[in-house]
Amino acid sequence: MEYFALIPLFPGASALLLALFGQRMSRSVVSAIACVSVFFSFLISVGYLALTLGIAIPGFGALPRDTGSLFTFIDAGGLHVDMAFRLDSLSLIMCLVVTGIGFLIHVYSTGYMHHEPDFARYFTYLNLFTFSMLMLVLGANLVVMFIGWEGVGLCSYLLIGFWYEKKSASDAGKKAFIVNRIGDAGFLVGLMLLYTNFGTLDIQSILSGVNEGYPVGSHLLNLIAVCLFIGATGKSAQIPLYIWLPDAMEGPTPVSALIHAATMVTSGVYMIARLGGLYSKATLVLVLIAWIGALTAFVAASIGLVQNDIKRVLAYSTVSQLGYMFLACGVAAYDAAVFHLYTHAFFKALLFLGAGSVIHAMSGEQDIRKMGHLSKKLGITTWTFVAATLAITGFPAITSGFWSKDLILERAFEANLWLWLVGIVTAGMTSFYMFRLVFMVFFGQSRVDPSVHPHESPSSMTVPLMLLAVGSIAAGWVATSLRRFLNLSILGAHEVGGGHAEDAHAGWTMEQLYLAAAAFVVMFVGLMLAYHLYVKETALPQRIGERWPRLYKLLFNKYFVDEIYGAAIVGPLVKGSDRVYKHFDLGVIDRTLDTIGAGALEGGRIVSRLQTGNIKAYATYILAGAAFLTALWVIG
Amino acid sequence: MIPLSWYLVVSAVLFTIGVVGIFFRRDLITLFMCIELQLNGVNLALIAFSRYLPDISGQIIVFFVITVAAAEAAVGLAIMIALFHHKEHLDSERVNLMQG
Amino acid sequence: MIELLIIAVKCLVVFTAALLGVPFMVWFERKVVAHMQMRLGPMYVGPHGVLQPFADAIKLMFKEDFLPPQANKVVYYLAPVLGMTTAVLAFSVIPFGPQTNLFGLLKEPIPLQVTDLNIGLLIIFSATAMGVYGIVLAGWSSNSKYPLLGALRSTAQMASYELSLGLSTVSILMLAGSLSLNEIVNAQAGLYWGFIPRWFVFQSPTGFAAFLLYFICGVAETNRAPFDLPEAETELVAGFHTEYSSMKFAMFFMAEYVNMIAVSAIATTLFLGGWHGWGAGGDTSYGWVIGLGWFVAKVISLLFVYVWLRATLPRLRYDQLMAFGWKFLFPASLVTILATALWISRQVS
Amino acid sequence: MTTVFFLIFALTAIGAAVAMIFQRNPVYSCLCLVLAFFALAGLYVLLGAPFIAAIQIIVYAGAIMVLFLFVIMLLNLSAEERERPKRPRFLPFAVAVGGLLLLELALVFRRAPLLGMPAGQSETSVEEIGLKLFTDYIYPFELSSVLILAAIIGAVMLAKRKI
Repeated sequence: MEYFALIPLFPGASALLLALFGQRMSRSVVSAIACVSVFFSFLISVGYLALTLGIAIPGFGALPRDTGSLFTFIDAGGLHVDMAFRLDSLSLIMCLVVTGIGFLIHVYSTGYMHHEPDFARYFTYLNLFTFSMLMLVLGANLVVMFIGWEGVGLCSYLLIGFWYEKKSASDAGKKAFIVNRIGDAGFLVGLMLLYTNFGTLDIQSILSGVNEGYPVGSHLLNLIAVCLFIGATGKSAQIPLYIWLPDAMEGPTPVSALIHAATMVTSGVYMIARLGGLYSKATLVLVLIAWIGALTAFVAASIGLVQNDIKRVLAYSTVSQLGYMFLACGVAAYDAAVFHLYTHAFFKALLFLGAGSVIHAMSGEQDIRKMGHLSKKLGITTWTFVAATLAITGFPAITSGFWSKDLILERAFEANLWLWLVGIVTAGMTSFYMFRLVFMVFFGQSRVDPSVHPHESPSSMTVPLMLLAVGSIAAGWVATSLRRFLNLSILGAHEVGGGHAEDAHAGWTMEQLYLAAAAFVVMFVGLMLAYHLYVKETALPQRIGERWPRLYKLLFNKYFVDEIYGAAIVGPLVKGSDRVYKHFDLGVIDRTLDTIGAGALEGGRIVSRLQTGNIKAYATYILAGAAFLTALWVIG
Repeated sequence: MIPLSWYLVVSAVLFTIGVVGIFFRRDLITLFMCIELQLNGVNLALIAFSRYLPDISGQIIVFFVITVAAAEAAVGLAIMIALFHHKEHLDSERVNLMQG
Repeated sequence: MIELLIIAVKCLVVFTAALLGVPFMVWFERKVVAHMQMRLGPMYVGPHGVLQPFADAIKLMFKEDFLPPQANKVVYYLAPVLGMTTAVLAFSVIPFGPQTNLFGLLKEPIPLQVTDLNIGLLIIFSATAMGVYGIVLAGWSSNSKYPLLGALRSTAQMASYELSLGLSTVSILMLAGSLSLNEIVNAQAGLYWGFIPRWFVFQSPTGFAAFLLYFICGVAETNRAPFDLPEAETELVAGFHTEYSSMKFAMFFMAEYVNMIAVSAIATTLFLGGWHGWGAGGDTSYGWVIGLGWFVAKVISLLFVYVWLRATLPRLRYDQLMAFGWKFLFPASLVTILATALWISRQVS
Repeated sequence: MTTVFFLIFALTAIGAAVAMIFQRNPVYSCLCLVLAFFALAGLYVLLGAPFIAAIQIIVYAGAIMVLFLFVIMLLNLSAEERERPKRPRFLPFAVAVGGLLLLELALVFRRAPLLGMPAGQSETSVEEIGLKLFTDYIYPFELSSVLILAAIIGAVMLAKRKI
């Protein structure tokens, strides 16, 4: 019995239950069902983790574990797809992140969404998302993974547009959905290429096929890899498809925390890590991934410098951090990428939830210029938020972000100096805008509207904050063993013990120390700069903005990317579609169909003259037919 | 001894008379009678075959044909009565309610 | 050749007998009804008026033969002939007595039956079924309102009662296992415990019910009281034969009485053991006389019941008649069949 | 002897059938058809099927045709209306197709093997038919009862103006 097949089942069943009967349940029942189902999944994941750590639990065996075919999902021609799950170290870590953080966010949501009238619908979507994400993570073949991939996209759309009465929210939902579709098209093409060349979509078979039959740098692998990567850029908000993520902040804040920070947006990274064996041989694409990651990290961070909406800053920081992960993927440091994914899940979830707490306290206000000095009123929120900020900025030694980000920079340095340079500059900018946020929201002078009376959030919100704060700090302490554990899956068992997995064990080299020091210096500079600008001399930022108005405008307007897309892609597309609609749809398709319809009508009118209603006419037809048939028989 | 074909010829002639009658006559009752005549033409062929093959099944089929004809007559005449109440005539060429 | 001659003679004898039965029946009816009504009935023509029917016949023959002006001539003439023919037809298959060589007149014994067909009963039904044509055509061809209404009534009535009539005889078929009237009669030979005859009336518990049903239907089929709706004087003048006069009327009149005799004869054959009775002559040379005697006696008893009914019961209303036929007789005869089947299956097992 | 009877019955049947379609008066048509049915019953007897012959007379002549006659009288249908010009729209077609059909049937029968009457074949008894009907043809038999029930209900529904 493979109990881990139950992991996606619990949230799925819960989603079904809530979808069917949620409207008639009380809020406490809805939240209980939603939270408990995810918690069960988390417990099972923990059970498997415990097993892996050497604690035997009856019924749980060693990793990796395959369910085999639960049932045949598709059997058409040569295509045979089973519903099958695979649990190895990589997917186990992902499961833990999704269910663990997911559970905390569910609990948080019960407090945050308490006044929401459509309570059951929200939790239906949230559970459905958890289910889809777990399908994505656990899928033993790419079709199951793709189901989850599309499922999380759907849930993302539904949750961004949760307040669909608001036009900006429904627009943002549509934007996310459409942009994701573009990426998914690439992903699908990749799947088809894989199927035509490997004859299967089972991940393990593909990886062993790649391992045996293809040289490093093979064109086919490059092609497949780039197609799948296009899917990843859509899902994980990388250049050029990152534009939907900042807008996704229109959804409820816990959704932003779960979907658009901790889990779904990392699925691209997960996918590349899962297919690491394939990507390692697609050398050309790796370089592309590395540069796109680095560029995304830089661009997003630079935009984040000047944003004033608390959630938008966090959104750009998410994009930026995802860029780091792709940078790591690009230098084939999949373990580092997933490690950063893992730590990032804690502190970014925490940041969003903290922001949610702030927004909750400010009665919906999101502009940081109208905040300040909230540390007095929101003690727990402040300190947890600061902890998360330290983690994301990579405060040395004690925070989880330090370990993961440092690892990425170190790998980047090994691969390419320029990549490292971009990364380190981005780290500085991250430090600056994050501390800018902290100082503007929690410290300095209060700019709060007198009519607003901030108050600390209920315990259902603060408890998850505190738990996540602990995680944000402590999650990095297991770096070495975690990476070794991850490499079991990513590199395959035979490679563990050699290569990079070993060096962390061997202690710090001088080079690593220098790199860490450089990162710290950059972070510290960012911190001090933020302190100076937003606590000491608060008028200065204004002047800087006026000093370089063009740069400020460029950054503030996010490099005008939306406008460029609008002018370059959306506009022509709309115009072209309109033209196609007018000329092709109306002119060709509609006219063809109209002609066919009119022809049928006219034909019917002609034929219906045969239907005279006169019995004798009918008898004539019958008789003629009988005579004809008899004649045929006589002649034949 | 009478050969089978004699019976078949009579059968065919009766059937054909029924067919011609359908075109020749106008009122529905007579048309209906022509149909009965056609049925009987077929019945004769069936009985003749049943005798000459020999296979009793032919007679059974005729038995069923007569049964069905009785049912058909009941319903058909009921329709005609209803139609007559509605139209005051039974002229087949003036009854074209089903005209397309 | 001799066979053909014998058949011809038989036909002639039966036909004459049937026709001669009519005047007797007319006289019998008038006398019985009269006595039941405390009257004397015809007394002047012949002793106790026995010759009265012949006087009536002579009167009818000399009456004006009237043809209604708008009448449909061919059919008008055809109708009474049809009625008479179908009435007599039934006698062609009824066995009147055992085989005989007529006191040694013939070398081979002949059956006292015109012909013994193995579908004899069906022939009778055919004749009954055709009987309706005479009435219908008479009513229609007179081109007159009352006859037409009378004819329509009688068509509906006869078609309705014919069903129950046929069904009531099915139990006899099941008991006898044959459609041949000769075999049916033979199946009723003998006595139970030396004194109860093995007639079908006594052979099964359902026999008597079937007999009653048959006789009621028979009365209705012959349009006799209390089912004489087609000729209800008070409503339809004289029904379908209102416009008929003289010999043509006489033929309808005769047909009705022949039909009564036929129904009684069939009932005798099917239910009352035909010519079997106590102390029939067996193989003796005069046995056929006794058998014939039994047969005639039974028929006359049934005819007496006919007259008795007429003298006793009032006429039914038309809707009562239909309701009685469809809602009582029809289901009852079905139940009788079912009961007979159960009875037979119990006997067999 | 049989041949004579055959000729009598066959010619009567055909003659009555022809008369039926040429009679203007529906009552005469009906009577002609009855006559044709009688002749056919005679043919059935010649073919050794007395049971079917009896059924033919009882059901066809005695019930179905009476029903026809009944309806004709009930609706008081006289001869076809004479004032309307007779438009033999279908008459040429009728003759052509009828002739064609007859020709075709003749061809077919000419091709059929000329079976002689099998020797020693007596007429079919009612018992045989009954056995066959209640064994091999039991399902059609039961089905026909359903058909008749449906016909009864249908006829009542149609003919009654108010249930």
